[in-house]
Amino acid sequence: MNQNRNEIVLQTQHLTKKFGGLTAVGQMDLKVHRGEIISLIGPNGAGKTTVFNVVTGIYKPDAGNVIFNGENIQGKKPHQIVAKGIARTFQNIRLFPNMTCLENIMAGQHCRGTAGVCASIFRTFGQKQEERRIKEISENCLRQIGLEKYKDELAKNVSYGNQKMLEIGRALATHPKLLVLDEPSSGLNPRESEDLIDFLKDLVKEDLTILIIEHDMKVVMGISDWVTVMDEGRKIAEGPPDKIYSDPLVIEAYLGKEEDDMEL
Amino acid sequence: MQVIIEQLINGLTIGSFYALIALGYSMVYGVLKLINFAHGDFFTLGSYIGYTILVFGSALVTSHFGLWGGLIAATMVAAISLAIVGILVERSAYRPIYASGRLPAVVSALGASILLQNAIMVIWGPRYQAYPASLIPNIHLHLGGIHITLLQLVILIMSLCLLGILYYVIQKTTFGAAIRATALDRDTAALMGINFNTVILFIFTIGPALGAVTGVMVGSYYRQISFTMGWNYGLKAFTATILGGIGNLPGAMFGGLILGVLEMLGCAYISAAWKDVFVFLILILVLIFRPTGLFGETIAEKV
Amino acid sequence: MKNNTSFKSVRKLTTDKIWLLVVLVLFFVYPFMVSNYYIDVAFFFGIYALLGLSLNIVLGEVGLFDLGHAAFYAIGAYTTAILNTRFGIPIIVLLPVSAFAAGLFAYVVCSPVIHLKGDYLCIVTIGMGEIVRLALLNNPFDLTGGPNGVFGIDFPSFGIFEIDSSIKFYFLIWVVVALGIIGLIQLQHSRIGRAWNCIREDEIAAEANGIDVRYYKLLAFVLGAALAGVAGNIYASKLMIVSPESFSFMESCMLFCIVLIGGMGSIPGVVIGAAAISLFPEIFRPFAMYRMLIFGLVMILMMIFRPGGIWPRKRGVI
Amino acid sequence: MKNSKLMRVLMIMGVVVLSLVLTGPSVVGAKEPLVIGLQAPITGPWAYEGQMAKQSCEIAAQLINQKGGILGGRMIEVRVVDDEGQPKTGALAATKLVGQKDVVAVVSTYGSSVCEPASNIYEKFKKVNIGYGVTAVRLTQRNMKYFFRTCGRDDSQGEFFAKVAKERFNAKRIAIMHDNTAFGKGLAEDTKRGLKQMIDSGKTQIVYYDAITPGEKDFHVLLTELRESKPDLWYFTGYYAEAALLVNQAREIGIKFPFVGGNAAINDEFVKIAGLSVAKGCFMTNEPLPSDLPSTEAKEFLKAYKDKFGEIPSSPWPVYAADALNVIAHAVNESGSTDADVLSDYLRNKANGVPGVTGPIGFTEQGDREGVPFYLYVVDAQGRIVVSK
Repeated sequence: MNQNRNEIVLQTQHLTKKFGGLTAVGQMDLKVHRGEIISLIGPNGAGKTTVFNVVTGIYKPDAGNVIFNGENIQGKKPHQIVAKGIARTFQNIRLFPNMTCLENIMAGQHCRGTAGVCASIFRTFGQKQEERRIKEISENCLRQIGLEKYKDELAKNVSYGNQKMLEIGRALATHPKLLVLDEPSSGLNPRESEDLIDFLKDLVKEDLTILIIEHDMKVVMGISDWVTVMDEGRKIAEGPPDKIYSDPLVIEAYLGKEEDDMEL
Repeated sequence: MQVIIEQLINGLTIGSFYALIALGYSMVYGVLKLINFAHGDFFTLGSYIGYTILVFGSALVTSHFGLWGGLIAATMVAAISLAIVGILVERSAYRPIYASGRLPAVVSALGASILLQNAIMVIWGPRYQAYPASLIPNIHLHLGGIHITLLQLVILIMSLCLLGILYYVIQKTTFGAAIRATALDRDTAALMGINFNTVILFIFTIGPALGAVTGVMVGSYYRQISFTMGWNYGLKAFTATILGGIGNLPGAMFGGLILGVLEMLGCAYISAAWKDVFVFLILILVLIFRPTGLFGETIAEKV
Repeated sequence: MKNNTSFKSVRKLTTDKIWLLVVLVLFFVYPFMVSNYYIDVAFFFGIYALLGLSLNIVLGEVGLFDLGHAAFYAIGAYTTAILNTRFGIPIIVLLPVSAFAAGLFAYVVCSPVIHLKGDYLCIVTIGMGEIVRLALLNNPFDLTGGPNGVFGIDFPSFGIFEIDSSIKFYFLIWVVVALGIIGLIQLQHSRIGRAWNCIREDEIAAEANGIDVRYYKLLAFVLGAALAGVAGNIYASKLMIVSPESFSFMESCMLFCIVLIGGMGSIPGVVIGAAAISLFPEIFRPFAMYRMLIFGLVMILMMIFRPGGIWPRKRGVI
Repeated sequence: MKNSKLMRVLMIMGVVVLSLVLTGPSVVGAKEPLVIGLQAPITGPWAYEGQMAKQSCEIAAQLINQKGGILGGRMIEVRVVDDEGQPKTGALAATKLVGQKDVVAVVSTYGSSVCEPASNIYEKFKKVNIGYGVTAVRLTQRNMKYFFRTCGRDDSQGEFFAKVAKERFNAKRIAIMHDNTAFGKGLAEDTKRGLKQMIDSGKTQIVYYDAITPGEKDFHVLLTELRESKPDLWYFTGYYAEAALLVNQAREIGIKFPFVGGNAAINDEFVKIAGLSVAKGCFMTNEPLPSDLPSTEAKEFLKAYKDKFGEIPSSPWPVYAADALNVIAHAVNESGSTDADVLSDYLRNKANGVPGVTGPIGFTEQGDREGVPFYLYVVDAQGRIVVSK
C-alpha cells in the first residue's frame, strides 16, 4: 500500500505506556518514512503527546520498543536521543526565558560541540574555533527563521509567534535527522500558519523528516504526506491525508457516534 | 523489655516537640514554599516570653489557679504575642519579597532569624535563663516500673491533642481546604475566590503561636532556655517537614515523630555522639528512594 | 573585538582600562599602608570571595540549592591539615590535592542525590554539611583531632621563598582569586557556562535539547567543591590550625548570602557580596552586642531593595 | 568585550580596598598609661564568660591603680578585644592587638581552640600572652617563649579525679561523659589517662564513655543507656548548662549513683536550673572558687568586684584573668621594663610566689601555672557550693 515511499526512519513496535491504571498508549505501531511530513492526529487525550514523550525519552515505555535508523533507542536518556538525531519542540513553549534568542539557538548546538572544561578555561585554539562555528551556525539559523534582528533580545520579550519559531530554530540547531513538533501551529494566526507550512515544506527538501502532532485540519491537509490517527491510545487509521479526511472511523472518533449528518 | 518502652516514650517526647514545631514551620513552608528560618526564633521568643510571665506576672495567677494556671497563662500570653510578632515579621521581611522569587526570601528569612536571635540576647541577656523549679509541677510517676514525670505525660498528650486539632482543621474544614489549595497552587486558588491575605494571616498567626506554645512547653519541661536554641530546633523542624513531604501538614507531624524516634535509636544503639549523623544519613537514604519525602505525592512533571 | 565599535563603547572601554589600573595600583599599595590587622581582614575577605565564587558555580550558574557548601571547604582544609602534619607534605603540593579531594568527595556524595529537585536537594546538602562537621568533631580513627582540630600546619613555601607574613598571604589569596575569576569568566562565556544556565532556566528543555543535565550538574558540584577545597587549603595554612567550629551550618548560610546579596551568577557581584559579609562584622565591631542585630536587618533590607543582588548579571551581547 | 567584565570586577575590589584604608585609624595612644590587652569572647556562645573576665580585669587594674600604679605612678589601662569564641576571629583579634605597639602584654582568652591560633600570632610578634581559661595540655607542649597560663591543666584535674574516685568514692565502675568541646573532651581523655593505672590493676573499669551534643536539651535516651551500664560514679566534664539538664533528667529516670562534674560543670546557674532538690549532693572537681580563696588579695578583689557589679564571678576563669593581669603588672614593675623578652624571662624564672587572687603565682619551664590545687566541692543543702570533706 505504501508504494514509492523510501525506507523507514522511525518505527514503534507495540508501544505501551500506562499512568497508574490508565493506559495512555496501548500496542501503538507507528512508522515514519524518510523525507516525509507525517501528522499524528486524534482527539484530545488520545495519547499523542505521550507517544511523543516516549519516543523522545522523557517517559520510559511499559512495553514495546522504539527503533530509530535501525537502532533501538527505548530507555535511552533524552539527551542521548537528541544526539542520535531526534529533535523536538514542546506543546507549551519551553524556551530559556532569561537568555537571549542567540543563546537559545546556541544551546541547541551544545550536543554537537566537544569543548571540555580545560579547553574552555584555557581558550584552546580548537575551542575558539568551535565557538566561532557555533556562533555562525546559530546566526544562520536565526536568519533562516527570520529572527536575526532579535539576536540579543531576551527570549521572554519576543512575541508568541516568534517564540514558536525560535523553539523550532533551536530544535533545528541540533542538526536532527527527524524533527518532532508538538502542535507547532497552536496559537498562531492564519497568516503565521501559512508561513509555518511553507517553512516546514522547504525544510523537508534538505533531507529532513518531520513528525507533527496537530489539531488544525487545514495545516494537516496542507502539509502532510501521510497521516496517522489515534484514539484512546490506539492507532485507528493511517494513510494519505485525503483518504483519512473521509474515513468514517476518523470522523466517528472526532465527533462521536450519533451525529450522522455531519456537514464537512 | 521495659527499657525499650521507656526509650520509645523518650523518643516520642522529643518527636512530639519536633512535630509541633514542624507543623508551625510547614504551615508557612507549605503555602509559601518559604524556608522560614525565623520560625526557630519564634519558638525561642515564645519560651522567653513564657519565662517572663511565669517569673514576674504569675505570682497573682498561681496564687489563684495553682501551678497549672500559671503555666497556661504563660502559654496563652506567649502564643498571642508571637501571633503578633509573626504578622510583623511577615509584613516587614517577607511580603515585599513574594514577587521576587524564592531564593531572596531565604536570605531575608536568615536575616530575620539573626535579627530575632540577637534581639532576644540584647533584651534578656546572653545568660541561660531557667524556668523556676518551684513554679513547675514536678511529680514522678511509676507506671509499671517505667519512670515518667507527670509533665512529660501532659506534654505528650497536649502535643498529640494539638496535632489532632490542627489535623482536623486542615484536613476536614473548608478553611483547611483553602489553605491546602493555596499550598498547591496559589494563583489558581486565588482565582477560585480564596483570599490569599486571609490565608497568610491565618498561617502567620497559627504557625508562630504554635511555635510559642512549644517554646513554653520545652522551657517548662527542660527548665533551661538560651537565645541560640531556636537554631537547632528550626533545623530539626525543617528536616522533619522535608522527611514528611513538602506542603503535606500531616506528613510534617509524622516526620517530626519519626525524627524523634530515629534520634532515640541512633543515640541508644549507636552512640550519642554519632546520633545526628545517623539521622541525616537516614534522611538522605529516604530521599534517594522517595524523592518527595515519605508522604509527599510524586507529582509527575507535566511536559 | 567588535569591529563596528560605536563611539560610546570605545569610551566605555577606556574608562574600564583606567579603572583596572586604579584597582591594580590600589591592590599593590594597600598592604603597605595599613597595619597587619587590616591586611588580615582583607585576607579573610579574599577567602570569602573565593568561597563565594565556588558556591556561585553551583548556586548562581546552575541554580542548585546548596546550603552545605562549607563541607567542601572543610574537606579541603582538613585534607591539607592531616596530610601536612602527619606526612609533612608541603602545602603547595597539597593545594591541588585538597582541590581533588574536595572534588572527589563532591562527586561521590552528590551522584546518588543529584536528581533531587529544589528544597529536597537543599536538605540533603544541609545533611551532608552536618555529617561532615559532626564526623570531624567525633574524630574517627583518631584522624581529625576531634574538637581540638589539627594543629601545627606549616606555611606554604616555594623552595626558599616562604609565605609566612600577612602581606604574603594577602597576595597569595588574591592571586588565586584573580585566577579563579579569569577561569570562571572564560567558563561563563563557553559552551559549558551556557549549558549550566540552560539547566537553571528549564531542566526538562535542556535535557530535551541535548544537554546531559546529570553530567553538568555533577560537574558544577565538582568544580565548586574543588575551588572551595583550595580556599580550605589556604585558610588552613594561614591559621595553622583547623577546628570543626569554622565549618558550621551558619558558615554555609553566610556563603549562600554572599551569592544572593552579591547577585546570582554575577562574578563581580559575588566578590562584592563577599566584601559585604566579611567586612561588615569588622567595620561594625564597636557596636559589639548590636552588631549581629544590624547585620540581620541589613540582610532583610538588602533583599527587599535589591532582590537581584548588588550587581546582578546582565545577559549581555556575546 | 569580554574583558570588560574582568575590569569591572577589579574596579570594585579597588573601591572596597579604598574604603578599608580610610577606616584604618592610626592609633595614637597616650604616652602615659601602661596598656595591657585582654582578648576574650565578649559576644558569641561564651559571651557570659567573656564579660565576667572583662569586669575582673577592670577590677584588678582598678586595685593596682588605687595603690599608685606601677613603675612610679603609671596607671594600668585594659584594652579589650572581642574574639567571639571562634578560631578565625581569635586570630584577627590577636593581629589587632599585636599591631598596637603600646600594648605591653595580653591576657588571652577562654577556650583552647581559640587560644591556639592567637598564641601563634603573639609568639611570632614577640608579645607575652597569658591564657586564663585554656586547660588543653598541648598548649604548653609547643615550647613557646611568650605563652603562659594562670589556670590549671586538664591532666592535673584528671589525676585529682582518679585520686577522689579511689579514696573518696571507692568506685569500681566509672562512667565518663563529655560534650565534644575542646575543653570537655580534653578533660575526659586526661581523666581516662589518670585512671589508667587503676584500670590496669583491675580495681576499676570504665563502663560508659560517650559524648552529648552541645546545645541539645533532651538527654533521656542517653541517660537511660547510662543507667543500664550501672556505674557507681558518673563524671561529666562539660559545661554547667548541659550539666544541670543531665542531673535533672537523671533524677527523673531514677538514677541514684553520685554525679561529679568537671571544673566548668557546677556554679550558681547550675543550682538555679537544676533546682535545689536535684543539685543537692552533686560533687565537682575544681580549682579553688573565689569565695574559698584564702589569700587577703582574694578578699579585697571580691569585695571590690561585689561593690561594682553586685555579685562575685560565678566561675573560676574570670579570676584567673585578673591574676594574669596582676602577674603582668607585677613583672613589669619588678623588672622595670616592658620588653617582651625581659618579661617572659622574669615570669619563667624569677616569678615565684607572686601574691595573686588565686593564691601564689609561679610558672613552670613550659609556662604552666605551678601548684594549682584542686578541691572536691559539693552542693550543700542550702545550695551553696562548699569544699567537701
